[in-house]
Amino acid sequence: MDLTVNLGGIKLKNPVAVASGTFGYGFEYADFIEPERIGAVIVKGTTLNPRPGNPGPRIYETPAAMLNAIGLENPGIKVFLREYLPLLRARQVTIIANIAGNNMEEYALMASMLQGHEGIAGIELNISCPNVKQGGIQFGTDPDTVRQVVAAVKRETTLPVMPKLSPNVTDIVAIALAAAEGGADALSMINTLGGMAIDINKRKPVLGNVFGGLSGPAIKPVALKMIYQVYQEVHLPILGGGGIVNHIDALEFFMAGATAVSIGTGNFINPRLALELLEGIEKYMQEQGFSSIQELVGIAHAY
Amino acid sequence: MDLTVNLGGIKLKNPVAVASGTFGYGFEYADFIEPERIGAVIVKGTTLNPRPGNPGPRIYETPAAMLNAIGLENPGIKVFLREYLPLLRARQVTIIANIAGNNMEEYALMASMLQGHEGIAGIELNISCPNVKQGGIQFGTDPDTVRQVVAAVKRETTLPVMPKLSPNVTDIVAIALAAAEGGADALSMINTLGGMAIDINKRKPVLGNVFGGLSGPAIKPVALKMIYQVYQEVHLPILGGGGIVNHIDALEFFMAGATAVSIGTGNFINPRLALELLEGIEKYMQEQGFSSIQELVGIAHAY
Amino acid sequence: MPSLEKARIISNSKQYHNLYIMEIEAPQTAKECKPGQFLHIFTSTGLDPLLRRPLSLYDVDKEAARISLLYKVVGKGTALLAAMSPGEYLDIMGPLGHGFSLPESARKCLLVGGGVGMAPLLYLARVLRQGGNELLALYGVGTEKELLALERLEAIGSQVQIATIDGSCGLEGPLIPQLFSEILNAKRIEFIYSCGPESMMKLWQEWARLNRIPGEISLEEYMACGVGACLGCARKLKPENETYAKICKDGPVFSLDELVL
Amino acid sequence: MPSLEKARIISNSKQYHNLYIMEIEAPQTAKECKPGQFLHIFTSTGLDPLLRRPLSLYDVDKEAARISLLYKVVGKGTALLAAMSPGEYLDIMGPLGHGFSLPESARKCLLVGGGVGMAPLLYLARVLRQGGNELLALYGVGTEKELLALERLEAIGSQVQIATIDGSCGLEGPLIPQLFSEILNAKRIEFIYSCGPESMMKLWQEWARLNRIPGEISLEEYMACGVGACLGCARKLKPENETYAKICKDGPVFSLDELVL
Ligand SMILES: Cc1cc2nc3c(=O)[nH]c(=O)nc-3n(C[C@H](O)[C@H](O)[C@H](O)COP(=O)(O)OP(=O)(O)OC[C@H]3O[C@@H](n4cnc5c(N)ncnc54)[C@H](O)[C@@H]3O)c2cc1C
Ligand SMILES: Cc1cc2nc3c(=O)[nH]c(=O)nc-3n(C[C@H](O)[C@H](O)[C@H](O)COP(=O)(O)OP(=O)(O)OC[C@H]3O[C@@H](n4cnc5c(N)ncnc54)[C@H](O)[C@@H]3O)c2cc1C
Ligand SMILES: Cc1cc2nc3c(=O)[nH]c(=O)nc-3n(C[C@H](O)[C@H](O)[C@H](O)COP(=O)(O)O)c2cc1C
Ligand SMILES: Cc1cc2nc3c(=O)[nH]c(=O)nc-3n(C[C@H](O)[C@H](O)[C@H](O)COP(=O)(O)O)c2cc1C
Ligand code: FES
Ligand code: FES
Repeated sequence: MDLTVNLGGIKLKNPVAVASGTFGYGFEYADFIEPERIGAVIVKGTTLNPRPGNPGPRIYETPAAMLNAIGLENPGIKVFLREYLPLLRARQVTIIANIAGNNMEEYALMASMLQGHEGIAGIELNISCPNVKQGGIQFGTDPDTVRQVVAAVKRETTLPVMPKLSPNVTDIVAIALAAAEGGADALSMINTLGGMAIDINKRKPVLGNVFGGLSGPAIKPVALKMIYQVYQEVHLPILGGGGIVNHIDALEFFMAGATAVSIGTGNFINPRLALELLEGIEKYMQEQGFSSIQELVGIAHAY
Repeated sequence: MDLTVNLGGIKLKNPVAVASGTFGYGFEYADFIEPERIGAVIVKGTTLNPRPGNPGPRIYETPAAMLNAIGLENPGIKVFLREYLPLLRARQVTIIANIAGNNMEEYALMASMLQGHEGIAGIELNISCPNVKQGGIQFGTDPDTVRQVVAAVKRETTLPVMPKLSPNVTDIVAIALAAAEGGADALSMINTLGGMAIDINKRKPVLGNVFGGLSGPAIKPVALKMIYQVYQEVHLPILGGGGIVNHIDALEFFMAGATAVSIGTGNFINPRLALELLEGIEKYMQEQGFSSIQELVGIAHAY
Repeated sequence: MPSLEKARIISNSKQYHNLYIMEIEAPQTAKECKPGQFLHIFTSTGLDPLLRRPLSLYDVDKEAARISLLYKVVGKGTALLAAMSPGEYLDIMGPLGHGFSLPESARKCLLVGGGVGMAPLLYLARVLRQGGNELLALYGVGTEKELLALERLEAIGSQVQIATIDGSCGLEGPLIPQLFSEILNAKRIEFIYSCGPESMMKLWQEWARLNRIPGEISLEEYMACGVGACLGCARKLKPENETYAKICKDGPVFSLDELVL
Repeated sequence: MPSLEKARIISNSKQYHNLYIMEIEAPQTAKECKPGQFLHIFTSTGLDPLLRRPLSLYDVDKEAARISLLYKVVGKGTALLAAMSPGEYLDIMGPLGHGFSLPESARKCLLVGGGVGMAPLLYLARVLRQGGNELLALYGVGTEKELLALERLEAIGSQVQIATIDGSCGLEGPLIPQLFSEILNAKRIEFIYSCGPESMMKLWQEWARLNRIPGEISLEEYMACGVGACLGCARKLKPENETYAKICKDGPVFSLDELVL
């Protein structure tokens, strides 16, 4: 059975990735799952300079979901390249870097800094982080800006570039088309939905950052719709995710049009989920007579 | 304790309403709850002409939520006025009509048809229904259109007008401001999020209409954020809802900035929820020393 | 009048594989029950699963204020139901819907129940017998052990004919008219009631039409409100109809001649 | 090495009001446990509640491969835990986190546990006693019946002094240093371990600082991953720090001098 996928030039040994920010730098969960067996580990969002992140509380559970406002805590791209990348490379983990800039120049600069480093399979462009004041989501909500930032990054790198789209937009297809025009090799969909919670005892917002990003099973229907819509209009492979917690969820994403899937919040529930998902997908394919994962992609459009 | 609220001219005996489309025409649940005791019954969305609605399946459960694609099945505004309104009026139910047009003219025409009918406390303008091909959501995603449709309706009626906003937009504040400019008396927030589900056995979308609207607890964080944002920028009272299933949820909405709350999907779980919620709110107010519900509105902004 | 009630669970146990019978004590609800109606049940311990689940009245003892449910575990909601213990309380809403019609004078009735489709037919059988009707029940399941309603059907005084897919009891094969042509020809059936897979009921509808026998069947759709408020459980009964019936309120029982399966 | 395990529940019962003790059999996990670490537990029967819940190791019997948990029902997750029965399996992940440090040579240790804050201190007491340390445990609760760990503490050979808010046992009042000044002056405490409400621990931190006694305390934050991957359980240990500690990985136990409460 063929489980490898080509995500616009990003070669994955299998179609199940773990999403940025939910799997640290690949080793935090190493007691529970071998990171090199996962289709791809998308590392925590990296910025040019180190960021301390937001004051707490940073996370909060909501019905079938969670809010997070980490605020892109990370040690900066230099530390990533110097300290984390070699460890991951040594263990032959398929690594996708995730970068977020404060402006176009920072995106471009980071892309050029990643260039030439062995072991990075591709770049996920975080233009959709709802939890930082500067950078992040405002890059992902205007088609012109999306096109420009993707193009700016593409100019600096030969690595496949995959912008990560925000669901907090009126017209996801317009954003996806702009990303394609900018030269995107693939699309990552979706990042978190904007949300918040209020502590009625303290009579104030729960999160230190007031607003946060909603992830987990609750958002799955939103993710599926956006992927389904984009699959029909944009000819780019999609890394689909949002609320996946079992292989049936994953199959929904493939059928909606995702070439590969990513697990975020699901890792917190079950750190071995990526591998269990894979088993479930293989079993389904065997039983239903599919020989390549590609045959499943977008199959729900054919009805 | 003062539980009455004034929602931009819509006078409610208490701040808990039941949301359009989830409570029929007010009598379907009458064996379980007295509709006249509810703050307001917002009746099923009404169109100018009768509509059969979408083919099934029309609903589907998702994690802590449900999808619906009813497609505005309704007998048309004339039947509403002739058959349902008198029954509701006779029982002194506080009624808010909910109207959806195929174009501006239809909205205006329906507003003029409602004019002068005793017993209607206000009009909720459905400019956010995701489940119909024409009309509905496209009126709610562009600020100019929102301003125009609200203005067109206002010209035809002396009743308070409350547009119901769609969360499927990049900038909810811009939409709310446009509604205010158009002359809205209050805002209803939020309608359902766009979503879908796929039946992996049939390998096709579950819903007959492919896409549907996501409602229920899962969407509460999204609703709270949008209400919180709009409360800060727009000086109109807000009818807040989205995922409310208990009085703690309701208190979150008041604290975020809602003047009154609406229950949608929650009615399906507990048909008596509107009254139980009210009890819970009263108890909280007593214990915490609030004498009017107004004191709670927006309190989370003061932290 | 239907009501909301917290019904005490008397017993709840696995009968075979994924088939369970639960008995509850529901004073307010039991006295209102009619065959073919259903209860709308909150099974969750959180907000997932979220909605109530409809289950038919399998059996009702109005004197004892008890209701029995026969259910098959197919997903989250029924699995949670199966995990409940005697002494716990079940959040029920009902009885809901429009049940089977009962004849004014005694008739020869045919009951055709496939699998858990027998659930609404047992209580119907009980009430029909109380009305002096003569009953023939055709009961089709996969294997003998699934014949949970058999004893009660016989005790009620219904004649029962069985079909099992694996031939472990009665005739071997699916519950289709051909399999029972002998006994059907012998009896002069005046009315047919059926519940089960739609593909099966379709064959019986054709049979009834051929033999000019009126009848009723019970349908299912995914439900939210259960009372006609959400318009979710819509179903076009005939392709040419303009409007959609609501299974929860206009049904779940429909007359055979008002619908095309 | 921590692991994922389905641990069989041996017992799970209400001790008083909303306080429960559960004992589980967890062969893989038990042998790795150190005092102060925690288990990350999936309590849900669906997707709400969604995330695992952290609970301290209350007691561990490595020979029998058993772990005890002491927990207070405060919300959905703990309520579901309380509803579980012996024989069922609990989905645990652990042991996680950085536990209490154990002295190289025997010391006079003070344990200060407020309410369920005693949970991580009992197993610590057991291990400290095995190392020959002398223990004084100050145990503060609302009322006598909440003193669940008392018997075990005494059996382990710890001296125990009690404070109850309602005066039903021991001294009357909150668990603050002033209340125990006599015995504290008599003993020459060399190290303090504490867990409980932060307002309480703050007072003990001040006391320790005044008396130049080193110590450690266990902190809580809402957690998602439990292993340092999500950066959710962040806490600035001192206002002047640039970075945030992660309670799950850098803690839950921290040295008293590295943080300002
Ligand atoms: C009026 C009525 C009476 C019923 N009586 C009985 C009964 O007596 N005994 C019994 O075992 N079952 C009965 N059913 C079916 C029962 O309601 C479903 O099996 C149950 O709701 C499934 O819930 P779940 O959470 O276990 O499964 P889910 O996880 O919700 O779904 C599992 C599968 O069941 C399907 N399903 C879910 N709800 C329904 C539904 N309402 N109708 C049809 N399919 C559904 C789903 O699409 C899915 O394929 C009845 C249904 C209706 C509408
Ligand atoms: C390392 C660690 C060890 C712990 N050990 C124990 C223990 O041994 N016994 C025990 O009874 N409790 C312990 N707790 C606290 C326990 O994790 C929470 O009480 C529990 O997660 C609440 O879950 P719930 O679903 O019942 O409540 P929820 O419905 O989630 O929330 C109820 C209340 O508890 C708060 N809460 C939820 N999770 C946490 C958390 N992780 N930390 C602090 N507050 C929280 C919520 O904000 C809310 O106010 C520990 C916490 C941590 C971080
Ligand atoms: C705690 C947390 C941290 C996250 N950090 C990042 C990040 O740094 N960069 C990024 O692009 N996405 C980040 N995300 C978004 C996830 O990668 C993922 O897109 C989102 O959670 C939706 O998927 P899920 O529902 O499977 O979690 C984060 C999500 C969570 C829950
Ligand atoms: C079955 C169903 C039908 C609905 N029909 C309408 C409608 O006709 N008009 C409308 O404005 N909103 C309609 N809505 C949206 C609800 O009024 C409400 O705004 C939404 O469900 C969010 O609230 P909730 O999460 O409490 O359900 C419908 C929702 C559901 C679930
Ligand atoms: S379930 Fe709501 S109308 Fe039938
Ligand atoms: S809970 Fe994820 S970093 Fe601590």
